Amino acid sequence: MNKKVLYAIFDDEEILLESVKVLRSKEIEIEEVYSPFPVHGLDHALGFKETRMAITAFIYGCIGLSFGGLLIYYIMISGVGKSWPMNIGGKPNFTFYQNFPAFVPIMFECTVLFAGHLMSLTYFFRNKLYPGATTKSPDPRTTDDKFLMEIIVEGDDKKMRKLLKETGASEINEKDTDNE
Amino acid sequence: MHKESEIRDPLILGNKTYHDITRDIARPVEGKANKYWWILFSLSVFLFLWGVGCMAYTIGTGIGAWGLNKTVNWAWDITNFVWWIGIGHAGTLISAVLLLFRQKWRMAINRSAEAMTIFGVVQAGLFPLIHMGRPWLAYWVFPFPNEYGPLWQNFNSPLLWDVFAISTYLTVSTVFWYIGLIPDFAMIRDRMSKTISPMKKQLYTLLAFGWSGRAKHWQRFEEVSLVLAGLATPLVFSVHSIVSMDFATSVIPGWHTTIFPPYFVLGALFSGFAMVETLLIIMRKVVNMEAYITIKHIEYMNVIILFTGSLVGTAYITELFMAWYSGVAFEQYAFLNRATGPYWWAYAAMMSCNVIIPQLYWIKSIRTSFIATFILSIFVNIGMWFERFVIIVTSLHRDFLPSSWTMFSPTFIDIGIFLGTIGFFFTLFLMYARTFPVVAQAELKTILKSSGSEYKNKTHE
Amino acid sequence: MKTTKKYWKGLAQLHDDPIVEKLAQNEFVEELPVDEFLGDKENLSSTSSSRRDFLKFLGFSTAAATLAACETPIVKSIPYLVKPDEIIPGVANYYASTIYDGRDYASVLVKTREGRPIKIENNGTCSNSRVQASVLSLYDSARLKHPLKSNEESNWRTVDYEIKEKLSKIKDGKIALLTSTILSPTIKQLIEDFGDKYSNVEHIMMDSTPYDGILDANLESFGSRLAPSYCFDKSDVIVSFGADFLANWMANEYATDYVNGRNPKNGKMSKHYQLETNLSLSGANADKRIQIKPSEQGYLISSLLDGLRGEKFDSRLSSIVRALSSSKGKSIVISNSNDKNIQLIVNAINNELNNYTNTILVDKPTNLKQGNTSQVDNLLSDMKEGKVSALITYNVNPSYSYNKAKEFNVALKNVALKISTSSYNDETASLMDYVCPDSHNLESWGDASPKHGTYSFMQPTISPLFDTRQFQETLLSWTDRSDYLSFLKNFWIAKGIDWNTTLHDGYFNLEDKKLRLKSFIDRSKSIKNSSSTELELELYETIALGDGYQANNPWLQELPDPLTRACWDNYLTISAHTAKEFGLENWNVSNGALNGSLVDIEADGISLKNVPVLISPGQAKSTVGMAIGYGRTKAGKAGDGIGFNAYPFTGKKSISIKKVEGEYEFASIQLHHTMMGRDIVKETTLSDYIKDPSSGNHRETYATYKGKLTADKVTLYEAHDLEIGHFWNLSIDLTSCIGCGECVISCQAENNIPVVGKEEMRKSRDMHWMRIDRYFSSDMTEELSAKEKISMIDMFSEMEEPSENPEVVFQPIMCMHCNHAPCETVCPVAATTHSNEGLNQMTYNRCVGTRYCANNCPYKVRRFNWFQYSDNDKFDFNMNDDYGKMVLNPDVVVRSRGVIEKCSMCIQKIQELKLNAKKSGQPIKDKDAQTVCASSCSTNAIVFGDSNNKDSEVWRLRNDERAYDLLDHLNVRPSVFYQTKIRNKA
Amino acid sequence: MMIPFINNRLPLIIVFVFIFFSTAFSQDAPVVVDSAAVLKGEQIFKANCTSCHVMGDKKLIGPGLLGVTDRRTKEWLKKWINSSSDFIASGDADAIAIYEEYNKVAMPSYYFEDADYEAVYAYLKNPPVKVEVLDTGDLLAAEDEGIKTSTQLMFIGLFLLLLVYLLTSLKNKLKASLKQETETISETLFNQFNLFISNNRNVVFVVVASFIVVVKFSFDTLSGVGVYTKYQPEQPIAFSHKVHAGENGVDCNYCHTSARKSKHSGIPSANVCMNCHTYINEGTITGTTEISKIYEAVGFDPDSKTYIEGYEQQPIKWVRIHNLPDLSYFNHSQHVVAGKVECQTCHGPIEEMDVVYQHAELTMGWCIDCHRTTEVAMEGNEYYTELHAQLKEKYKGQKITVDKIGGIECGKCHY
Repeated sequence: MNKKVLYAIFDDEEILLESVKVLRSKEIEIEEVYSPFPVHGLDHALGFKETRMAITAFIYGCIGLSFGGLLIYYIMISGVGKSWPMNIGGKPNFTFYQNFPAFVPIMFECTVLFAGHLMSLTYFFRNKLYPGATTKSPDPRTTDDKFLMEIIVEGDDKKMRKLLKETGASEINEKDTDNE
Repeated sequence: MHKESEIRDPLILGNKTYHDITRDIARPVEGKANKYWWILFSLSVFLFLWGVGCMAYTIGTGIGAWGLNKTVNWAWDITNFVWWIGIGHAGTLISAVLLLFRQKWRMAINRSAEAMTIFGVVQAGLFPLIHMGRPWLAYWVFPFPNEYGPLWQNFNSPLLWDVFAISTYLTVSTVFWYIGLIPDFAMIRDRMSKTISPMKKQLYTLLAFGWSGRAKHWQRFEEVSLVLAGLATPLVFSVHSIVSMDFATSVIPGWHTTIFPPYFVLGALFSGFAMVETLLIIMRKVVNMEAYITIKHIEYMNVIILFTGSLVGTAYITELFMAWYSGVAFEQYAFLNRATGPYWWAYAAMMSCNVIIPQLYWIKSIRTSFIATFILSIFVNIGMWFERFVIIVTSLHRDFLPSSWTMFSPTFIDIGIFLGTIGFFFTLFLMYARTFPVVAQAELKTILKSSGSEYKNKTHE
Repeated sequence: MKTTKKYWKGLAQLHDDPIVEKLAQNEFVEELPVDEFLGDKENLSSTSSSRRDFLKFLGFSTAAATLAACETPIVKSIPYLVKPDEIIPGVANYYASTIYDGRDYASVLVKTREGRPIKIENNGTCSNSRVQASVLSLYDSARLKHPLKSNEESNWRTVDYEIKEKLSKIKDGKIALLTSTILSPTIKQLIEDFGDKYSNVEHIMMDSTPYDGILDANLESFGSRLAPSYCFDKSDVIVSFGADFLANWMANEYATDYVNGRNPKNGKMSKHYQLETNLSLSGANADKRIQIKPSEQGYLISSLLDGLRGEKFDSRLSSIVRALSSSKGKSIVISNSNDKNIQLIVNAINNELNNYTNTILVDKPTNLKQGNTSQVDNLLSDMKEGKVSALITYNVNPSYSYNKAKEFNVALKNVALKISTSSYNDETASLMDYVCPDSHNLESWGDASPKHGTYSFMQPTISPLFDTRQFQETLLSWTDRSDYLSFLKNFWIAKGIDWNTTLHDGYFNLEDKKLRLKSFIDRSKSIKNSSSTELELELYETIALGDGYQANNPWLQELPDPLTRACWDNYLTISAHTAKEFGLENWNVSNGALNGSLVDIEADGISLKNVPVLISPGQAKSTVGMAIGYGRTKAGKAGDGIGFNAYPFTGKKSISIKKVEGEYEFASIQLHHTMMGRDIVKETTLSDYIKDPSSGNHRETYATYKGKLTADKVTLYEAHDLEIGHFWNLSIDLTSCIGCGECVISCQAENNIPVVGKEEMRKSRDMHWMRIDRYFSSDMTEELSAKEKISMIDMFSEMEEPSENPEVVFQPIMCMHCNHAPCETVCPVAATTHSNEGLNQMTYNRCVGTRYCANNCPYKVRRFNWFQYSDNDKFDFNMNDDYGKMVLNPDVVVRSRGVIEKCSMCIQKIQELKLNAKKSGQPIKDKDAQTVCASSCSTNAIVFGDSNNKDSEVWRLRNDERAYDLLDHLNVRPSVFYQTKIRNKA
Repeated sequence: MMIPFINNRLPLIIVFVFIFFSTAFSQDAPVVVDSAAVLKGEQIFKANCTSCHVMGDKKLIGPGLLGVTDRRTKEWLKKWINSSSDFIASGDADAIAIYEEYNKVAMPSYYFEDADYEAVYAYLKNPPVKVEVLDTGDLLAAEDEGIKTSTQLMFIGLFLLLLVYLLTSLKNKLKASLKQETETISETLFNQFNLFISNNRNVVFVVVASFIVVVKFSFDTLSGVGVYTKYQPEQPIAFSHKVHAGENGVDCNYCHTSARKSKHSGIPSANVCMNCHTYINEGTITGTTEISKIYEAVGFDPDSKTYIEGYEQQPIKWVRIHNLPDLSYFNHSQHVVAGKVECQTCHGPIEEMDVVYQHAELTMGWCIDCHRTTEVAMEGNEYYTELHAQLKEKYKGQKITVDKIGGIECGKCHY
């Protein structure tokens, strides 16, 4: 059975956007779009869901906050196990709340530290970005000035090529499937 | 695709296409360095090595190598520390705050501004380390289980707050910076040819983290940048507030002041922008970025400097007023001594450089001249250094008991270390300018059509 | 280390039990603790004295740990082969003994560890900083390590043989024995014996600062050449003409009495007038101080006599005359003049006031000054004429301290046999044929009679470190005898003294035969006013160095002068007014250090070049002062070339100075001399105090919702529990503190405080845990500025200038041990924390050295180790010297570089105290609780104790109306507090 | 997997053996008359007698006293103890015999209260029982430690290798059956390796994992720096605490006198050794070789039993085992007297060590943990009376540990 992968290349993000809209309206499945910079409204056009990065950040932040709080509480206040509360300059380390003002800065920093780093890690993880990973982009020009749309066509691709040309693709390549 | 009003001046000059941008940004990385670069680089490396020597000597013999004494236990070390931290602030501000405010003009400069931030904070980080009597035990400031009982830290100490604040600030802004860098590294990676420069190709492949510019990735990219910006903004303010608390929470008259946090943050932005200008004006020459770093950018920053400068001035006056109004003899004397005591000249330098000179920016012609800006920015840098010196030394050298009043004068080691960090800073920055995409080209491309001159002209017709 | 072999022998013999004697013969004395630190590294720690005990370098151990990673360092432990009974390794022994070096006398307790004297404590009597420091002089490696023959190393047998040989040959020539004042009855006995053995021996005593005036005057007045003893506690009015009796005048024993006579609690204080040229310690403590020129003194004294006899007198004296005549029999008038005639008038005055037998005891004279300058001068002329064929010196250094030193040195050439018994190869000794080094007080047996009828014993606390021999033994061997110990014992047992008990107590009284004294004869001749306009010089002795005998003692060199606050120097003190006349000035360089201009000084023929000038308030106009005891040339590495030798100017009144080019660098650690109108030393007058005990002790109150409260009542949060257990407090009475600085040295000895040298002191990097701030009053006050509408700026700049004749206050400052300590909260690594006993603990080995605490300390008492001060050739003082290290206190760490240190309130003593109490199962007695500053304070100004204990002295003081916290508005709740200063002025 | 199985069980087995034996012994041990008296007696004995007498058959300066009560009558002993010299003078045959036997050294006189004397006698009558199995058991346990860690790893390693071999050979069999060319083990591993690293993610994973491992490892090693537990150097004289403190029951206090008075426990000076070894010239383990070293040191002639005149004495350079860092102040008497802590608490079963080793870590954490948990010995010490009341008031019910009286404050050990 023959399944073709078409790479439609556009020179301008606006044309690309238009073409995407057209294709989507014709219920044509767009495999992937590669672009040198974030194209506004593209995600909507492609019908992506909202990303949940922000939410993860919030959760990580909460973790960080509580970590900082607990760490300090354990060390300065609790007096259990290996902790070591001391009389430092007569500061009231009897209860957490009495000494709380002094702990705000570090608890805040912990929040940011955790939120920032863990979110970034998640981002790398979800995007499968890591040192030494190789690009999946079929055409190196997509980081320069070309916008590439990847479409899988079953059976005859004439119609699709035509359509793409109409919507303004500057060139259309085909993934050569000889070695499969 | 949102449009921009015609009256706004273009932020990208010359008829640039996306590809032009790509080529221009990639040029410094691919091409050879020009002679300016080499001159500056060798100079700063020399300074750096000099500084390393002085630090080695200090650690070898003891802090006694500096000009400190029993009364003035901090002087240039912490002055430089605060100064560098302050400089660090502009970068994050530009990339974070201006991002939140959707200021397009930030895009051309945020990359370098952030680089400056990170390198600045690196310099700053050096000082708390080497100013210790026993730096080899510096790791004791981090809470980790140990066989001493275990021994923990004192979370009441502003210095410990510093440790957390600065390490957070450094790492988070580095990550922020890098996430933005990835697409641009990818761009360079894809321009490199395996055959001509395999090594470079390898390198940038590694750095690019396998970025391929998928739509979904871009979506996440934008969200992450936004959230990080959201995190970085309070972080910036917190960091310098905390640094200011090193002084504000103490009992020394002249330090024990509640207005320090806002006052320090403003001062930081003030000095930060000045340093950004200094660097950019050098950089746009050294790596030919004239088209992207325009006088418009400079002017915008000058306005900010004018604003913050005036606010800092207000803070100075407020201090004096509060001292008088408080009716506390020690407080009054501390500030009287600042202005009229043995260190009056430092105070004068601070006042003139930070309050008076920036007022020149009311004049358009000065505000929109590269040369003037460059000179003025240098002045501001000096002024802000003196501000920290004044706060630290003049408060300490005459505190409560006249019996222990002394003076401070730096040794050549003090000076050497300071120069060393400047050298180190520029070494890093110049290396960055030759190996990194100095402008966030991916972002820049998004505003090409709205703010590129050519497109603007089109719309005029 | 052969020399140290007999190490403990001397110790053991104290109890002279037969076993030890036997062992002594068995020479069971190989391998002694001394070797560990003098000898090879591997010995560096024996259990008897572990490495920790000698060099506790915490820095090393931390570093070492990381380096030596895995393999265990081999540490050898060498026990004694035979352990002396009284030595328990790690436990201190105390021995009652006596310090007398020919100048300063004190009956002391010597603290020894593993047979090493490490600290000197007062034994009931008054001592001073030089006595405290003498323990370091014991370990001075500049001391002679063996006898010398014409400056070549020799040994005792040859030296003794040859000397006896030569002495016995002497027939007609004179054998002169030139010594310091001798207190020891046995030495006097021995000298007599010596005289019997050899032909025409002459014994001459000389004091480095002569007191012939008084002695001769009393010879005329009472028919006996003596110096009376004074009861300052019994006298209501004290009038001193230049006599610095609180510091160096006569005996150093008057401070205690003086302060006892000035206790405001009794409702009365003695009224102290000081008429002097230089600002002396006594002058600083006086209630009324009048500046006079030396030449005026005689006139004023005789005018005072006139006044008392109801004739007309100098107006300046009016108040004095009034005071004196109203308190006959309860006053003292003294003068430092060395002029017999003046002293005769003084005697007349005291007789007029009928002070003899009341406050001045002629029948109980002090023996501390017996020198006779005229005899010394005769000796000199004899030497010139070659009549002297043998000269033996003991405890004197004429080539340095004799004002005719030059002539003396020349004349020495005419002396056939020259012998010195100095323990240093000093200026004199180096010119001698033989030097028979004397042992240090702490190595010697001996006895002394400081006062008529009072005696004390000297016993060795360590056997001689070097091949030295105490003078008494030397005399014995020259009279073909030996064993001074038994001689001493027999001498006293014959007098019916219980040897062991008295040796244990250290001192005893003995009813001597009464002195035969004539009733008072008045030989006074009045003196006319002969005040001249020309510049006059008055020499003085500093608190630290005295006459310069211990010039090689770095502790003393680094002890700041209580008044000028400069150290490592002597200089010309001059009043600001006179300085202006001569265009001389002092100024601060960029790092604050003090510089001054130079002058050449000249007085008939004698001159000194490039002498620095230090402007010092209180100096009388057109006079200059200069300290003797400096400018040693053969003292040792610490003392050589420090300052200038002023001895040649002794007796010279008027001098001329000439400004010369160049500037001089002082090491002054207080660069700012006035209180700037701040409420630091709270002051009041006796009359006000009697009206209201809390007068002058005004506390700022602050508005709260509970109404107006003092700072210590206001707080945001709960306090930590300091009620349970001990609560160590320290009270400092500013009225009793005379600023003598004894506590500073005592603290330095106890706490292993390093000496940092002039350069560092100059940079305000002094390491003293305890300092004594000195403030001068200023003409400008806030009231005045308010009245005269002077701007704040001018007011403050004028306040910086002290008055011409200022009131002086001393304020000892050490760590206040704040219970809300600003330093503690800011340390990132919790290296300084608070104990439940109210101590502010500094944990050196946790410190990373950010110095934040030092910045945040309002009292600036924290000291940073800028460099490695021990074992560092750059700081070549006692801690870089194998012998010098022996003085280190085993219980206190020697701090490494890069850490903060500060007063620990002698926590090692507190811990020891508690431990002993726990072990014995007894509660702590109040008197046992002592810090070294408290125990060494001769005037009892410092009181330490547990203020949770309601019947402790310190608790009473804590609740005294005079008690106040320094800088109380900061509300740091110090554990150290002060008692207001009270002056007895109208 | 058999041996590990046993390893795990070993301690249990030992415990069983132990219990069995000990009970077995305690059954046929003599019935104690008045245990209180015996204990008291033991104290008195330790305090006064141990320097010359052993509770066994060995001769020290005096004869071994095991079963002396059978040999002598109570009265006889009383007389002898009260004043042996008088007793000898009185002409008692046995007394003289002993006097002769122990080269004419009369035993010093001890005047005991009757009660005390009874106690001592009671003790002599019911000497303590040694349970030999005790040490062997411990020894086994000690070895057991070793076996666990090292060998188990070894076995696991072997097992894995075996597995690899089996699987590859299996694979080859299959390939062979499929007529594919087989490959050697090395080839397989190599291919597998290539396959593995061909995937970047694996590499990243491995890098991260190994990084974590390295960090953990270095952290552990670093925190182990300067900790010398089980440090057991060779001493110049092979002195056995087991023989002296254990078998002969010499009280620690007899040699380490200053432990109760000073911060130092004190290494006994040679003259202390000579107190006994003037007479005991032969050791149980090493015979004369080691003891003669003391004589060399002090210059003593065992034959003539006299000190050589004018002998150049050699110090005995013991190797120090417990090295506390210089920066921390430790005081023996504080712990032994005030704190009533047993020597063994820190020094371990010293009386069972032939060669002494460092028992405790001597890290700060080790000190602190003890201070956190140990109760202060306040009872019957007047110093504490008031304090104790207040503390009971403050910490109702809780036990008053050292840290509650400031025992973990920095300044208590570092100054």
